[in-house]
Amino acid sequence: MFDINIIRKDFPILNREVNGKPLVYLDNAATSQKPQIVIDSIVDYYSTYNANIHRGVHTLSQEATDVFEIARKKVQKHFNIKESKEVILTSGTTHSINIVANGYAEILQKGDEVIVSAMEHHSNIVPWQMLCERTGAVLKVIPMNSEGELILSEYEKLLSEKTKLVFVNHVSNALGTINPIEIIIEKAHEVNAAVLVDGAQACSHIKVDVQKIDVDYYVTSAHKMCGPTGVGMLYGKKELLNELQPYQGGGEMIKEVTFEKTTYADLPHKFEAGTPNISGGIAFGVAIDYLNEIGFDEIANYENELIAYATQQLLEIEGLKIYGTSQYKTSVISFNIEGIHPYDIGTIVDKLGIAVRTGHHCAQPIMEFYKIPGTVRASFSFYNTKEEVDVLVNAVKKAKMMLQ
Amino acid sequence: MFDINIIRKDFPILNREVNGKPLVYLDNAATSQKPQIVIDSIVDYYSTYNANIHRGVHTLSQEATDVFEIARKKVQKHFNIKESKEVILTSGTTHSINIVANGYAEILQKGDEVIVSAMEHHSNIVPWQMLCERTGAVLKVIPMNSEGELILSEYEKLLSEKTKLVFVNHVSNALGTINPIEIIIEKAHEVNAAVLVDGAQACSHIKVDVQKIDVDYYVTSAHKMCGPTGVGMLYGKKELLNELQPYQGGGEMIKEVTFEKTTYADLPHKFEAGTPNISGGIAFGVAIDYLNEIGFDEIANYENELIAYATQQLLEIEGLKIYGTSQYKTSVISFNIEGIHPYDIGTIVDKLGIAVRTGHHCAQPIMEFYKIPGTVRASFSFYNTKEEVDVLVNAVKKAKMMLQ
Amino acid sequence: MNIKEIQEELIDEFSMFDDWMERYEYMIELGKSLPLISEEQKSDDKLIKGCQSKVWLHAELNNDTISFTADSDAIITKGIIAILLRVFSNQKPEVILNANTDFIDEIGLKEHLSPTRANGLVSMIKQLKLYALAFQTQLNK
Amino acid sequence: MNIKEIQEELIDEFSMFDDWMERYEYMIELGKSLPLISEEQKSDDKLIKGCQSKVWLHAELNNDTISFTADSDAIITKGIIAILLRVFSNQKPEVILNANTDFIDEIGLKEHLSPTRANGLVSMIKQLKLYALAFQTQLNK
Ligand SMILES: Cc1ncc(COP(=O)(O)O)c(C=O)c1O
Ligand SMILES: Cc1ncc(COP(=O)(O)O)c(C=O)c1O
Repeated sequence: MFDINIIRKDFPILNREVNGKPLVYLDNAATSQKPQIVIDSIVDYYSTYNANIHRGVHTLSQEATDVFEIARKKVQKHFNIKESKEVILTSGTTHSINIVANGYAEILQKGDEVIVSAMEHHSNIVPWQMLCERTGAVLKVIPMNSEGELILSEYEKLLSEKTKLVFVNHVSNALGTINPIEIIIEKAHEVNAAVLVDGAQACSHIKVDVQKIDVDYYVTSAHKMCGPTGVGMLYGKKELLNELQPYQGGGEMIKEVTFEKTTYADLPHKFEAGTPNISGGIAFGVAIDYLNEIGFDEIANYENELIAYATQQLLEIEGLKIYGTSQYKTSVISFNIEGIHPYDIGTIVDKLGIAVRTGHHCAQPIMEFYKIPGTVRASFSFYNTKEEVDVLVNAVKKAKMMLQ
Repeated sequence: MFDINIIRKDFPILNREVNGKPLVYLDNAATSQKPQIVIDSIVDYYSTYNANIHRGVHTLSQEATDVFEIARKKVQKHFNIKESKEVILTSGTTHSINIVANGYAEILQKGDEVIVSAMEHHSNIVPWQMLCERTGAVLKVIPMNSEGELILSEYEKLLSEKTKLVFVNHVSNALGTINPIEIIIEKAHEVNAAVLVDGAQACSHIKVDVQKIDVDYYVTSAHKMCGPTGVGMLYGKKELLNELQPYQGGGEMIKEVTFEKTTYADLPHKFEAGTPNISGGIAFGVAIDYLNEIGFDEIANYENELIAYATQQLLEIEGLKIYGTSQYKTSVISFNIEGIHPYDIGTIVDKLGIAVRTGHHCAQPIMEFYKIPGTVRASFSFYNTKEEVDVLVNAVKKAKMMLQ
Repeated sequence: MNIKEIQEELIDEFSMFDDWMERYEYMIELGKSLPLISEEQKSDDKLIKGCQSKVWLHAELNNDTISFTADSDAIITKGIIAILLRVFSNQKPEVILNANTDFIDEIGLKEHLSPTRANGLVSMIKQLKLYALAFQTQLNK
Repeated sequence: MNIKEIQEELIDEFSMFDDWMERYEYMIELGKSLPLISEEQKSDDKLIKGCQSKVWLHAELNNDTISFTADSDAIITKGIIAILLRVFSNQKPEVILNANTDFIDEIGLKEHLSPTRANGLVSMIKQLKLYALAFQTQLNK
């Protein structure tokens, strides 16, 4: 059963005060907090079986390797990935996307087209711009409407024989929109384009079945899923990953090295050069277990109620406008109050113990679309409460009073 | 004062048993163990001020940013780096080297030459091979002698107007040799070539002053310096780093993003795309403090005595041959016993609680040079003891008896 | 009043407030009275980097003192600028260069002083001092 | 003896030893008696990947059973191979395919059974079974 009081006890940081007030952490889209069990797994690793992994004959190395590879299997299972070698453990979403973008440098031809959505995080824009510069491929943009939804009819017009890749986020970090990735994937496959879905914002709210949605690449970061910083996932279909050139050269990713010729290792190692974030990978696995123990259905139910309540309460404030009003949304509320700069609101509510994010949220094209300098973004998690929503709403009212 | 008994208490893992015997950890060249204070800093971060850094207005984000940036300053001070923006926090040595190698893709011309040493780790070979493939530059190799020392007269012959880059490790992970990097740098600068020094093996033993040795790029991993996995450093001279194209695209590393044009952020952010390993960076700073508190002179004195003793004791075993016999060495002893495969020795001594590494140590060209399948490598740290050396020597003798 | 006295005056004024809200409200008031930079001077080269809000800063030499005008699109930032300008505007370059900024801590705005803070207070101070340096060089020619 | 009986026999033999040293010494002895693969068959296509030591494995069909020969440059690995071959060699393909490998755990060599272990025991078993599958397909034609 979902008991918020028990859950909150799992997160040591929630006991903390900020500026003399109890912390109200509503910056979950930037990074999630970590339950004790995840923290403990890191301590346990460093205190009892820390060793470099793979190729080590000694017991410690064997234990660390086994636990690390079990973590890979947990990731595999969670996303219903066919084979564990299709799970590349990276240092985060950004790294994952760059591996794929670099992989296509030798595949794309001048004049090929790649499609991005209008509501991407910079991490899912810049690597592709760099790729286009390197290859002469052309970047096309799926436009969005004022609700913050992709216009699928326009997307279909962009698709053609020339399209080689489509990359789109599953959930927008700046708007909260859940994109219709199944349709996007289906349409892309009709012209034989591969699709990369950036799941950084989705994975703490939605359990993804990569085989069911038939996505070609799916990427995410552990730190947004109750896991540690510095680790993430790249899922890719085996046949596709095998075709990509490696991104980083180094230890682990080779079969044989001579100065004349080097051959690369098989998946997943081909993309895992160097000593990985071992403690991070292990703790990522623990975080996934933790979330599944709570249950993604329970999480979604609880969060949806919370966000509905918060939306309703916030909209009662005069002059407050929410950006991202699709009916398909997760736990992000991005807003502004007329005549007030988001930075000012963020500063005042922080004084009241509330952590929200302000600014462009690494999604400048969205801000340009709405012609605003940024927004205040409150992003919710399953460990937040209605009482916290009330604290936020009161704080925003107070800020409005002070600032107008 | 250097008191080994007090120091050993700092490392919780040293209490552990392996196969019923007290752990004797002699795989320090693969990764070091972590003192409690480093582990605590990770716990403290996740339990009290975990937040995504940079651009966050709220208190938690501000605290995390401050501590992360203080860690950068600690790295800066430790290596005597001129400006903190010359410190790029990466996910490890391998990542650091790849940033530089990729950076030169737009700079090198066909026919330019780059020089590598014969005793590099794969991480300092493969990225350059990939670069040469991309640019048409030519890879030259500084040969070594049978003691495991680079032949400097040959190096000088390789240098010419065509030489653009030289990359060499400070200490060889497979042999322990300390390379004469000052001379290598000086000679390279005479032909205006830049030098990258791979300090992964050196930094836990030697305190490096990058300005004094006038190195152009210096890289290392935290996990070999009592710090956590998944974080490392790239130092580069500002003027040089400014010329390199960015490696990863994403959040943090941009100034402005539109779909038409993206401009990159200033150093260090240009090379730090995405959410970094925040806890890792912070703990790296703590590890550096810890090492400095013990003192690098004290560490070197103690370790040198230890390795001299171990060398002498091991050489008393008949048929045992040490690879890497330069007088300039740190805490690595690579050896074989005539007629016995290193894997067999590693397996037997593991049964006796001893962690050594066996195999090619990610340095296949060295194994090819000596025409051996690999070595047994015992690598020492300041928390090892003479008693542990005795345990190792006895175990090797026992293994020899069983295996011959 | 010399620069030290202005700082003391500010510390005095802010010491009357019991809590952060009153302090911020006063700062916001000060922001509203900021001597505004003219619209045509709000060009990109007057923009200070490293701020989440936009900050324009303009400087002019009047005889041997520098007068600053500035603006921001965020009101709290404007308040901070107003405080800075009250201290630094109409001072001689060398006075500006030698001034320290401990008073910001003393008036209870320490949280804005972190070099990593997105409001760019530290960048602003740096920029003020850069102007002072430039004009000093010019005067000494 | 059928494959189950051979496994029982091995478990019996190893159960006589009190500690790992005796077990390893016996395994090394077994390794020395390994029916060696001929030198010309130690080609790269006979090499099993994923081992720190080199392992060559060769298979031949004799009537309806498969006989394996093998070698390694490491003696402990040879011992493991010897044990495997005693169980798997001269068996019918379907017997090999259906055999489980729990006996390795029971004779006290569990530590070698991890899929990530650099000795490649798991790769070896996989390769044995691949051969069995190939020959089975051939026989069924
Ligand atoms: C000399 C040397 N270079 C590079 C590396 C690679 O370091 P990492 O695996 O931390 O990226 C190592 C680590 O084994 C090393 O010893
Ligand atoms: C939608 C989206 N994509 C990508 C990223 C980048 O993730 P990371 O910074 O962990 O690499 C984020 C994180 O802010 C995100 O929200």
